[in-house]
Order: sequence, then structure tokens, then C-alpha cells
Amino acid sequence: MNTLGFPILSAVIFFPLLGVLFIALIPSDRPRTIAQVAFWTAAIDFALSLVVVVNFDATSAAFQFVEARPWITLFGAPVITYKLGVDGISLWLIPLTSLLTAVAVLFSWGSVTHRVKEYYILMLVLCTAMLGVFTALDVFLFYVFWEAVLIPMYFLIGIWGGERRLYATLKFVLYTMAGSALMLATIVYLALGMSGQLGTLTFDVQAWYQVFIPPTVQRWAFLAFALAFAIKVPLFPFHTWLPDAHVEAPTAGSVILAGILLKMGTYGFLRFAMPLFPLATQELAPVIAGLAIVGILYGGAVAFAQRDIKSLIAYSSVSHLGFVMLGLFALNAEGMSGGVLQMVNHGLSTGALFLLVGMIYDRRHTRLMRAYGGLWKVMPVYAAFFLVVALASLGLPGLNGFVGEFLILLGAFQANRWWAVFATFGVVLAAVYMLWLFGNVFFGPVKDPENAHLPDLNRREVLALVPLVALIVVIGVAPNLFLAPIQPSVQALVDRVNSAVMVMR
Amino acid sequence: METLLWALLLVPLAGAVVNVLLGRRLPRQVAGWLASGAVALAFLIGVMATLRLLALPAEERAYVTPTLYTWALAGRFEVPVSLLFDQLAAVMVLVVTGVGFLIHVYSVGYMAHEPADYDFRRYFVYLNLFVFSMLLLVLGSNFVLLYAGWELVGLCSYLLISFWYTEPQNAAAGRKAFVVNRVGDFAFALGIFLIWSAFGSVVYADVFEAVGGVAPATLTAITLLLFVGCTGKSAQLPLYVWLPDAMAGPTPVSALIHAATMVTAGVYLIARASALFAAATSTSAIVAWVGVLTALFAATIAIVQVDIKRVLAYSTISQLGYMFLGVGVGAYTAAIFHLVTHAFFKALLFLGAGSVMHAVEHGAHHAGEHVDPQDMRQMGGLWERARWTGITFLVGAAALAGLPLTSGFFSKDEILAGAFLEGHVLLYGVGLLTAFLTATYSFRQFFLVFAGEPRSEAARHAAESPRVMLVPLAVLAVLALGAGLVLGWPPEHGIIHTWLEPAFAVAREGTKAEGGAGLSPMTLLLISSVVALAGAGLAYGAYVRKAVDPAALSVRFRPLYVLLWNRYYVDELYALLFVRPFFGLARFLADVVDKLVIDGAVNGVATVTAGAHALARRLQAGYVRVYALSMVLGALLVLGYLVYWGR
Amino acid sequence: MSAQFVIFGLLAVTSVATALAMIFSRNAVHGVLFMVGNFAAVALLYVLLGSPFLAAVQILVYAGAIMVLFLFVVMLMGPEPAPLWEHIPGQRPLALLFGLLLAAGLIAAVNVEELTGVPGIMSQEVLERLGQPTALAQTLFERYLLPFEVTSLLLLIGMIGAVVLAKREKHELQAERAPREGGAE
Amino acid sequence: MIVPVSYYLVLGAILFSIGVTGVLLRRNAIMVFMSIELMLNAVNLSFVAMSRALDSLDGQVFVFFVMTVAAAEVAVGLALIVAIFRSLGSADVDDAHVLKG
Repeated sequence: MNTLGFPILSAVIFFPLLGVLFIALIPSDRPRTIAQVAFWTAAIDFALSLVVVVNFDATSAAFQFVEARPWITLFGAPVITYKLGVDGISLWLIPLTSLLTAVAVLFSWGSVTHRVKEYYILMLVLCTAMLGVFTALDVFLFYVFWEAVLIPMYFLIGIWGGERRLYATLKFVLYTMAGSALMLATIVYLALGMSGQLGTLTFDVQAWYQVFIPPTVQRWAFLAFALAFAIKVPLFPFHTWLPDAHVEAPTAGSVILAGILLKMGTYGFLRFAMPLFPLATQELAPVIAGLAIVGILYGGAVAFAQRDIKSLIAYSSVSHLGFVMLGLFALNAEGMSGGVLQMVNHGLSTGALFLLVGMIYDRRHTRLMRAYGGLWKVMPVYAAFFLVVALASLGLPGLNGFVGEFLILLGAFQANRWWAVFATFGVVLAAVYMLWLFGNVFFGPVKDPENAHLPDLNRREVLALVPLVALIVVIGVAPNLFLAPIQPSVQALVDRVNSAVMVMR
Repeated sequence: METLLWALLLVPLAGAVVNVLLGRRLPRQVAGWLASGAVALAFLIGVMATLRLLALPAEERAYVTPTLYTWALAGRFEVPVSLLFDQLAAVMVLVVTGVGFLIHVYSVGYMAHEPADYDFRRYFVYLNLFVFSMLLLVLGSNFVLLYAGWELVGLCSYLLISFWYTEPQNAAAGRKAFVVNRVGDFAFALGIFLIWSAFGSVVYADVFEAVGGVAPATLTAITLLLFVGCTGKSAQLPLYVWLPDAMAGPTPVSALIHAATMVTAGVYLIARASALFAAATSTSAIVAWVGVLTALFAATIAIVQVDIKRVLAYSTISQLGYMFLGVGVGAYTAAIFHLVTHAFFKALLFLGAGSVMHAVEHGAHHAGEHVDPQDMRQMGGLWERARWTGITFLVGAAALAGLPLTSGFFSKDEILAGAFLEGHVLLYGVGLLTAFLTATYSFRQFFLVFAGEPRSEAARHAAESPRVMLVPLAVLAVLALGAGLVLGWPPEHGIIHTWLEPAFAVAREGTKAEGGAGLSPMTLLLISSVVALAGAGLAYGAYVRKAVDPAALSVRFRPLYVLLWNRYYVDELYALLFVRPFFGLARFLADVVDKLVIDGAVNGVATVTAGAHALARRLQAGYVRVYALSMVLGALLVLGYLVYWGR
Repeated sequence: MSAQFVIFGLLAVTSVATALAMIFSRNAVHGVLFMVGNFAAVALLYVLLGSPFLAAVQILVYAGAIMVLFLFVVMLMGPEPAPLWEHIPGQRPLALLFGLLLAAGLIAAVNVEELTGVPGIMSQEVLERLGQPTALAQTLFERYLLPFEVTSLLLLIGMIGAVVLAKREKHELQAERAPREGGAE
Repeated sequence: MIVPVSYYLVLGAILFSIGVTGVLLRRNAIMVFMSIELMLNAVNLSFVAMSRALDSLDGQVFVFFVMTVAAAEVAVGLALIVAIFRSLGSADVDDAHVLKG
């Protein structure tokens, strides 16, 4: 299975920890060195994740680069295994994670000045945990990584955040924990329940796939999993932690939060909730799709009413993630591939948006839209980057957002025409609030004299943005490069969900 | 051929890219000429490609390039990236690049006074990007590529309308254009989804071949959705509201995007999908009626406007309405013919208007007086001061009015004749009325600007524009004057007809001319001439000879005048119906629903928990010995259990 | 009744009495002294159980080192103004009640009958055999070598912990010193 | 005649309970601590007695370890008490009921 003969996934996941070790040895009065080491760690990790991408067999739906080692053994049988693997669904999330970490670290050079050492250590630990979430093939291992992500994020927002950071962190952590606690109970329940059919107690998700779960159990288990994942996504109406967390988080935290953390929720649906409980998925798909559509429209409308740039983007995330969820629960290959791709797209474009907001925040120390205006004249390079990213976010053809949204809506249309009708209106709203934002910040006269002499982007900031923008364009122009490896896995999942229903009938 | 087409598409894009990357190191004039050169090259390539096409037999003049790469493949959905070059595309390509080139050249002069090099370059980057997007729209071999181009031209339109972004109303106009277009695109996208689920493909060839196998109701739904998309992009009722505001952009932009090319994309789309529309007769009727009513509606507004560009904007809406009338009644060739001539004369008029504004601004600068350079009430007597502009403008106005033998005359008449001969007498009647109004307002405009005495100091000191602006005007004037005769004579059998007919062969199959009330095409031609001349004559009588006093009329029919002056209050109505409710709803959702209801529920859970823990907290007083006590109690309970039940 | 019973009885009474006296003594110094007595009594019980080595260790470590430490700290902190009232309601009666209940429960759990029924193993012979320090050493350094070494680590950590805790923070010292210096001038 | 093991166990139980009562009753941290030592001693006594009864040395070894742990515990615990005393000015366990420096 592992064609490389080398535990590449473990290497990718744990390489950042090596960097942590290294940073721990650097005295904390040398913040520059620490930042550089952190950046190079993340950058090399990105290179390692490219090794995964390059060697990935795009024609196969199977898990690849699988590593399995017993971790916790009970009565001689490995109950919990350290099992990793990648398929088309998780493939792009890995380079995305390491890339965004590298970019966020690079950005932080300029804006993090106190407790530098702890900051970068937490960033790298966060990277490891997130990569673990996306590669774990053992439910228990997944859960461990899932919760491990919370800890560094908690500190990142709680220490380097804004004024109301305590409220935001508490809300973020409690909300997420509330969901995942229920999931943990369900995981244990399922493991015990399945041990009868499997003959052994195991948390190996591939083994779980083989088990037929009774419909009632499926429904309840699906709901428990869905709650945990829906909070993370966040699906309407579980979204209110997101704006608070985003507004208070430091820029890099927002980038990671929007870019990757939210994808853990949608990924959870794809990897666990949907394949494990196909009947319940089929049964509850209209409900989830309905919530997704409400989220699309609601997020768009509320985003428009925001005065704070970050919170506008946060609500736009609610809208965009609504698209992703709609794509997944269209339950056909078109919508689901769109959804999987849109996860990556949203990570790139919203990550870039938060970076851009962070850059202006570092200069002016305010996120209120009305404090700006006419910035195009002052910072033309910045404006150009912002324009491209904003356009990507509102789904302009030729940029990445369009591909995902189009496929999602196409899939939704196939599943239920009215879904598509309402959801497509979200695209109109996206134009409304994004152009509203862009117009308010960049158009008009320079109202505030403080804005008149802001320096344009420096080389480091441009360097942080270029890879994101380049990917935004590449995905927009040639999305098939990215869609092709997704296809087999998505098709397998769709077949799995749909065929289960046929068995029932 | 393949290389040729890809080069055609990519040359303007390359121009934009080069200007973005290297522009800073080049002198500003070089940037402008580079952009113009790219479009000129594209035009030449377009000519070469058309000649190649001409070498083929008429039935085989549709070349589809091999797929360059698959844009997207997901499930059964596949979008190949390939180009289609047929007669229709050839016409569009030549118009876009030809007129586009002239406007680029004109812009080099027009934008020369732009203070910042950066803005000058930015302008040409947008223009090149626009030409690329428009070519993508025209050349794409499937609906998705068309849609991509469709949205990209919308973007360029947005960027160019709000080009002078320091004025907040320009920014607002750009946003309005984009958002209204998005509303149309919303339906267009749904149309594509429906096409795909009905036909299983989005490639033109696959779709048009299979029209027969699809239920008529589905076809009607598809075509209606596509048409809603067209009303957005081509500014038809009810989504036309963005176009008058779009005049906030630089005038050459209005000429290129908001008159000659982009706004005709809707007509192109329907012509391209003529196989679908011809099969959906009820949609075609709707298209025709929307078109003709838009034409009338916009013409009535145009007749009272005083802003030189707004008159042209409403006339553009009106003329686009004619084109939709044409495609609606099945006169596809006539519609495209009108598209071409309209591109010439409307670009000419806009550029002429730009030249007028340029002249007046010059005068205002000279006289040290501040006037709105677009207000026709401040002009007059420019004929002596800007002779070349005047002559070319006159040609344009004549073509717009449809005076005999000008290009507009032939194409417009053909649409009307098409409507009449297909038996739509009522449509014909409304169209004719509109033609009369068109002639009136176009000459009203000409006389207000050029005739009589100057009505302001600025107009008195106005001066002719530089040659770089006049040359394109002259070229366009020749085209606007002669294109109709060259391309469209004799009626129904001109060059353009023989060229385009095969492209619409499928669509024409079902419909047969029934010969309405027994009038021959020549008679219709005569009626059109009389109507146009009458309209022009009315304007002459009112504004030159003062035989009729327009001011007195406006007092006499005051309510009507106020209604027209305020453009039927449509903007206000939309603000009342859509914009303000949306603002209110968004605010309500954000401040009440989100903060109080949803987050309130979340915080409510937190409050309940907090209340519960206030109780539990009594136990957690922080006194170690209380903890110890409870620990011992627990130990006792375990012990008791073991002692009494454990045996 | 052998002498052993008599000695056991005496020691048992002594240990219980000293323990009670300790927990009820108002003065901490007295408490420490009662505790020394208690430990001594327990040490003698070890002798009675045939473990003279453990008894010695008990005296040395507990009654010696640990008690000295306690005494030292008590002295360091000085006499405590012990308030007589109890401000946690019900703490005292509950404490006594729980103590009694615990004693009763534990005694019941010891299951006297079963154990008294088999006195055989605990013979004089066993006592003598197991009492040898060599036997103890053998067990300790063979079977329990690793735990033994870990214990040493534990002690080291305890030492470091005590040092760290006792060490005053730099700013604390400064804060303390500053007014004093100010007063000297 | 040898004293039966149960006698020792009962004695251990009584001593242990007295220790527990001490912990619950006393507010002086040192006294609480001493009561804990009392409990440890009671357990040690039981260990030694059972070691005899079961003819095994393991119990005694455990006593050994308990003593070591107790020593370490006393060192750290007393240091803690001193630290608390220094910052609060009291060794009353009830005074240290807020998690705040």
C-alpha cells in the first residue's frame, strides 16, 4: 500500500515537532532566529507534503501511503492503532495545511512581538495536530488529534488575541468541546457495538466500514457525529462562535482557523459520518442541505451588515461553508467533488483575505470598514491582491471559487432543483457583500489623513501572498489538475452512500 | 487554424499581462500603444481566420478546435476547453477586435490627461482584459466557457465603470452594474444546470443536436432562464437599470463595453442558442415582446434626457431591444446585422460624445468656468468649433435614426420587416413607433449639441479634439455610413445574409415566412424611411426652426414629462422594493436574529449552566477539608457496599 | 495470655492514646511530641512483629528526621492564633461521625473471623526467618531494584522541589528589601 | 502464643480512622499533614502484619517505599506550607481557599 517504502505521512505530520524541538533550544531573546526556524520548518514540511501529492496515484480510490502500528494493545489484540492514510478526499488538505502554516508564520514575523517563542511553537504544534486529523484512519487516533487542535488554538487566541479574547476563546473551546464530547461517547458506543461483528474491539475505520450498522443506531450516531462536525464547519445555526473567534484571533490564527480548522468539520462528514452511516446520510441529507442553504443566504445577508472587516469575512465563511455542505449532501459525484475542491478553495481565498486584513490591521490597528476608504490610491499593490482574492471569494470564473461553487450548484440542482435555486442566489449575495467591502475600503476619497501615507506591501508580505494567489489562479484556470485525484474517492463514497439505500429497499 | 484561434484569444490577455508585469518600466504612451497593438494583432488574426473559414464550403464553416485540456471533469460533468469558430463567431470577433482597436487608439488620446501613470496603465490593462474576456465569450465552444467570459466581461465593466473610484457615485455605479448582472447570471447559471441535466452535456454541438429529444416544457424553462441572463447583461426590462449609471465610466469604455460589444452578448447568446430558442416558441414570443417594449420604454426616456451620455445609454437599451425583437421573431440574421451596425454607429456616437465633452472641458478650462461637460443644455453651436466631431456625430445620429441608406436603416428595417413578415403586426407597430421616437431623440441630441448659438462660455471656447481621437471617429463614421449598404444590400440577400444564414439553418427550419398583410419588403423599406425622416423632421422643427416649443410641451404634459424625466421612477421603485428591504433585513438578521436569537440561545445555555454551577459551587467552596469530607464520604459508601453486598 | 499479648495491648493503647492526643492537642508543638510517641509505639510493634530493621528505620526516619522537620517548621511559624470556632457548618460533628464510621467499616472489613481462623502461618519460625535484614535486602535489591532506583529519583525531585519552593523570587526579595533600605537612610 | 494478625489490622484501622478524623478536624496545615503521616503509619503497620501472615517479604518492602515517599512528601509539603505561610501569613488551610496568588 505504501509505495514509497518510507513513512512519509508520519514524516509530514511530525516534522513540525522537530522544528519545535529546535526552537525550544533557541534562547527566547533571539526572536528573529526563532521565526526563521519556524518558517523553514513549515516550508520544508510543505515540500514533504508535495512528495505525497506527487506520488499519489490519482486513479485509485483506496487509501495510500498507509502506515499502521499498534498503539494501545488490550489482551494481545491491538485495539487502537496508529494508522494513517490518504485518499482523494484528504489529499489536498495536507499541502494546504502546511502551506497555510508556512504563510501564516511568514506573516507573523512582522506582527507578533511578545512571547515569540511560545507563539511559533504553538503554531507548529497546531500544524502537526491538523495534519493528524486529516490523515488518521483510526477513529480514536482521529479523536485525539481532533481535540489536540483545540489546545494550541486556545492559546493562540487567548494570548495573542484582541480585547475580548477571553470571551471568544471560552466560547470557541466550550462550543467545540460540547460537540466532540458527544462524538466521543458515540465512538466508544460504536466500537463496543461493532466488536461483536468484527470479533475484536477495534477503532480502525476501514474495519468499521465493513460493518453494517442498524438503521436506528445509524440515525442517532449520525446526529451525534453531525453535531460535532456541524459546530466545527460551522453549519447554521451553530456558527456564532466563528465571528467572535475570528475577530479576536490574531491574524495567523484567523488564517488557520478559516483556512483549515473549519475543513476539519466537513472532512469529518466525508470520512466518518457519511460512509459509516449511509442510511442516515440519505435520510437526513435534506435537513443538512436545508441548513446549508439557510447558512448560505443567512451568512451572506449578515456579512453585508457587518461593520468590522474580519467579522464580515467570518460570516462570508459561514456562507461559503454552506456551499461546501450543500455540495457534500447533494450526494452525487458532481456536487461532492465540488465540495471537496471548495474546501481547498475556501482555505486559499479566505486565508488570503484574513492575511490581507491582518496586513492593514498592522498598519492602522483597526478593522472597522469606515476607518478606511480610497486605499487604492495609497496602496495599489495591496489593492490589486485584495481585488483578486475578493473576486475569487465571490466566485468569478477563472479563479478558484467559481469551480467549486459551480460544481456544487450543479450537483445540488441534480439532487433537488429548488436547492440550487435558493443556493445560487447566494452567489448574488456574495457579490453584494464582497464588492461592498472592496468599495468601502478601496474606493472613494481618502477620508482619514492617517490613511494617506500608509506604506504599500513589503517584500515579505508579497511573498506570503504570492503562493496563495498563484494557486487561486491555477485552480481557476485548470481545476482538473486538482479534481482528477479527488474523483475516484468521491465516486466510491457516493456509490457507497447510494447503494446502501438500495440494500434497504 | 487551431493555433490561430488560440493566438487570437490569448494575444489581448498577453497584452494585459505584459502591462501588469512590465508596465512600471515603460513610458505611459508605450503602455497604451502596446495594448492597442495587441488588439490590432488580434484583429488581424481574426481576419486571417475568417478568410480561412471563407475558403471552406458554406456548410462546413464551423471549426471546433481540438480540446486543449479538460477544464473540469467531475462525475459525468465535463467541460472541455476548446474554441468554436463559425460564421457567427467570426462576425462577433471582427466587431469586437475591430471596434475594440479603434477605441483603444481613441483612448490613447482621451486618457492622455490622466494624471497618474499608474491609472493610465490600469485603464489599458482593463481594456485588454475586456477584449480577452469578450473573445472567450464569443469563441468558447460550450456554455460554461461562455459563462466564464460572460462574468469576466462583467468584471471588466465593474472595474471600468468605477475607474475614477475616488468619486463615490462611480464606485456605486460599478457595484450596481455588477450586482444587477449577477442577478441575471443567477438565472443563466440555473439555465446551464438545466441544460446539463436535460442534455447531459454543455457543449454546443451535443446540445443543439439533441434538441428534438427534450420535452418542450424543459426547453421553455431553459430558454427562459437563459433569457433572464440576457436581460441582465444586455440591459433589458426589468434589469436594465445598471446601464444608464454605467456611464460613470470613461467615455471610450461606454462606447466599447456599454454600447458596441459587451451589452450585445445577450443577443449573441440567443443567436448562438438559436436552435433552442427556435424550438421554444413561447419563449421566443416573450423575448420579442420584452425586446420591443424595452425599445419603446427606453426611447421615451431618452427623449427628455439632457445628459449627452444618458441619452446614448437609453438609446443603447432601446436598440438592444430591437435586436431582441429580431431574435424573438426568428430574424436572427437581421438581429446580428443590427448588432454589427449598432456597434459601429453607437461606438461612433459615444466616441463623438467623448470628443464633445473633451471639447467642452477644454473650453471650460479656457473660460475658467465650471460646467458639467455632459449637460447638453450648456452646449450648442459646436458645429463651427468642432467640425470633424460634428460631421461624424451627424453620421452616427443619422444611422441611429435610420435615415435611408445609412447602416442603421437597413438593419433596423430588416428586423421590423422580419416581425411583420412573420405575422407579428402588433410588434411591428410598436417597433415602428419606437423608430419614430428614435429618429426624434437622436436628432434632438445632435441639434442641441451642435446647432444654434453656444449656451455657455465653455461651449463658446470649445476646441476640436486631437487627431488620435478623430481618426477612429472618421473610420467609424465611414463604417456607420457604408456598412449597411455593403453588407446588407439587397435586403435578405446581402453579404451578411449569405454569410450568416447557414449558421441559423437549424433554427430557420421550423419557421416559414407567411407573408403578413401582403406587403412586400420594399414597401416596408419605404415606410421605415418615411417614419425616420418624419422623426428627424420633428426634431429639426422643434430645436432648429423652433416651430414647436419643447418647453411649452413639457409644461402642457407636465405629469408625463415628470414621469419621463424621472425615468419612470424605476430606480426609486427598485430601491423601495429590493434594496432598502435587503439593507433592513441584513441589519435585522445581524443585530437581532444573530446577536439575540441564535447567539442568545447559545449564551442562554451558558447562563443556565452558570446557574446550575452557582448551586454546585456551594460544594466547591475551596475549603480543602470540605473536599476531604466528601472524599471520606465516598470512601465510606464504597466501603459499606463492599462490606454488606460485596461478599 | 502470653507476654506478647500484654505487650501488644500496652503498645496498642499507647499508640491509640497518643494518636488521639495528637489530633486533639491545641498546641502544635504538643501535637508533634505526641506523634513522636505514636511513632515510637508503632516502632515497638514492628519489633513485636519481628522486624527490628524496620523498627530502626521507623525511629530514624519518622521519629527522627521527619519529626525534626515538623518541629522545625512549627517553630518557624510560631504559635498559631487558633480560632476556636468552626466556620464550615457541620464540619466537626461530621468529621467525628465519619471517623467512627470509617473505623467501624474498616474493622468489619478486616473480617476478623477468617483471619483469626488461620493463625498458623504467622509462627515464630516465620517471624524469625522474615525478620532478617539480609532477606529484606535480597528482596529489595533483586525483585524491587527498579522501583528502588525510581524512589531515589523521587527523593531527588522532592529535594529540588523543596529548594525551588523555598527559594524566594528575585522581585519578592527586592520588594522586601526596598523599604528596609529606605528606612536605613 | 503469637498475637493474631487481625489484632494488628484492627489497630491499624483505628489508627487510620484517627488520622482521617484529624485531617477533617484540624485547620492548621501542619496538623493536617501530621494526621496524614498518622494514616501512612497505620497502613505501614497493616503491611508488616500482613507480610507476616502471608509469609512474604513484599509487604515490608512496601513499607520501605512508603517511608521514602513520605519523606519526599514531607520535604515538598512542608516547603509548600512555608510558601503558603509566607504569602498568606497563615497556615490555616481554610484561608487558602481561593486559587489566586
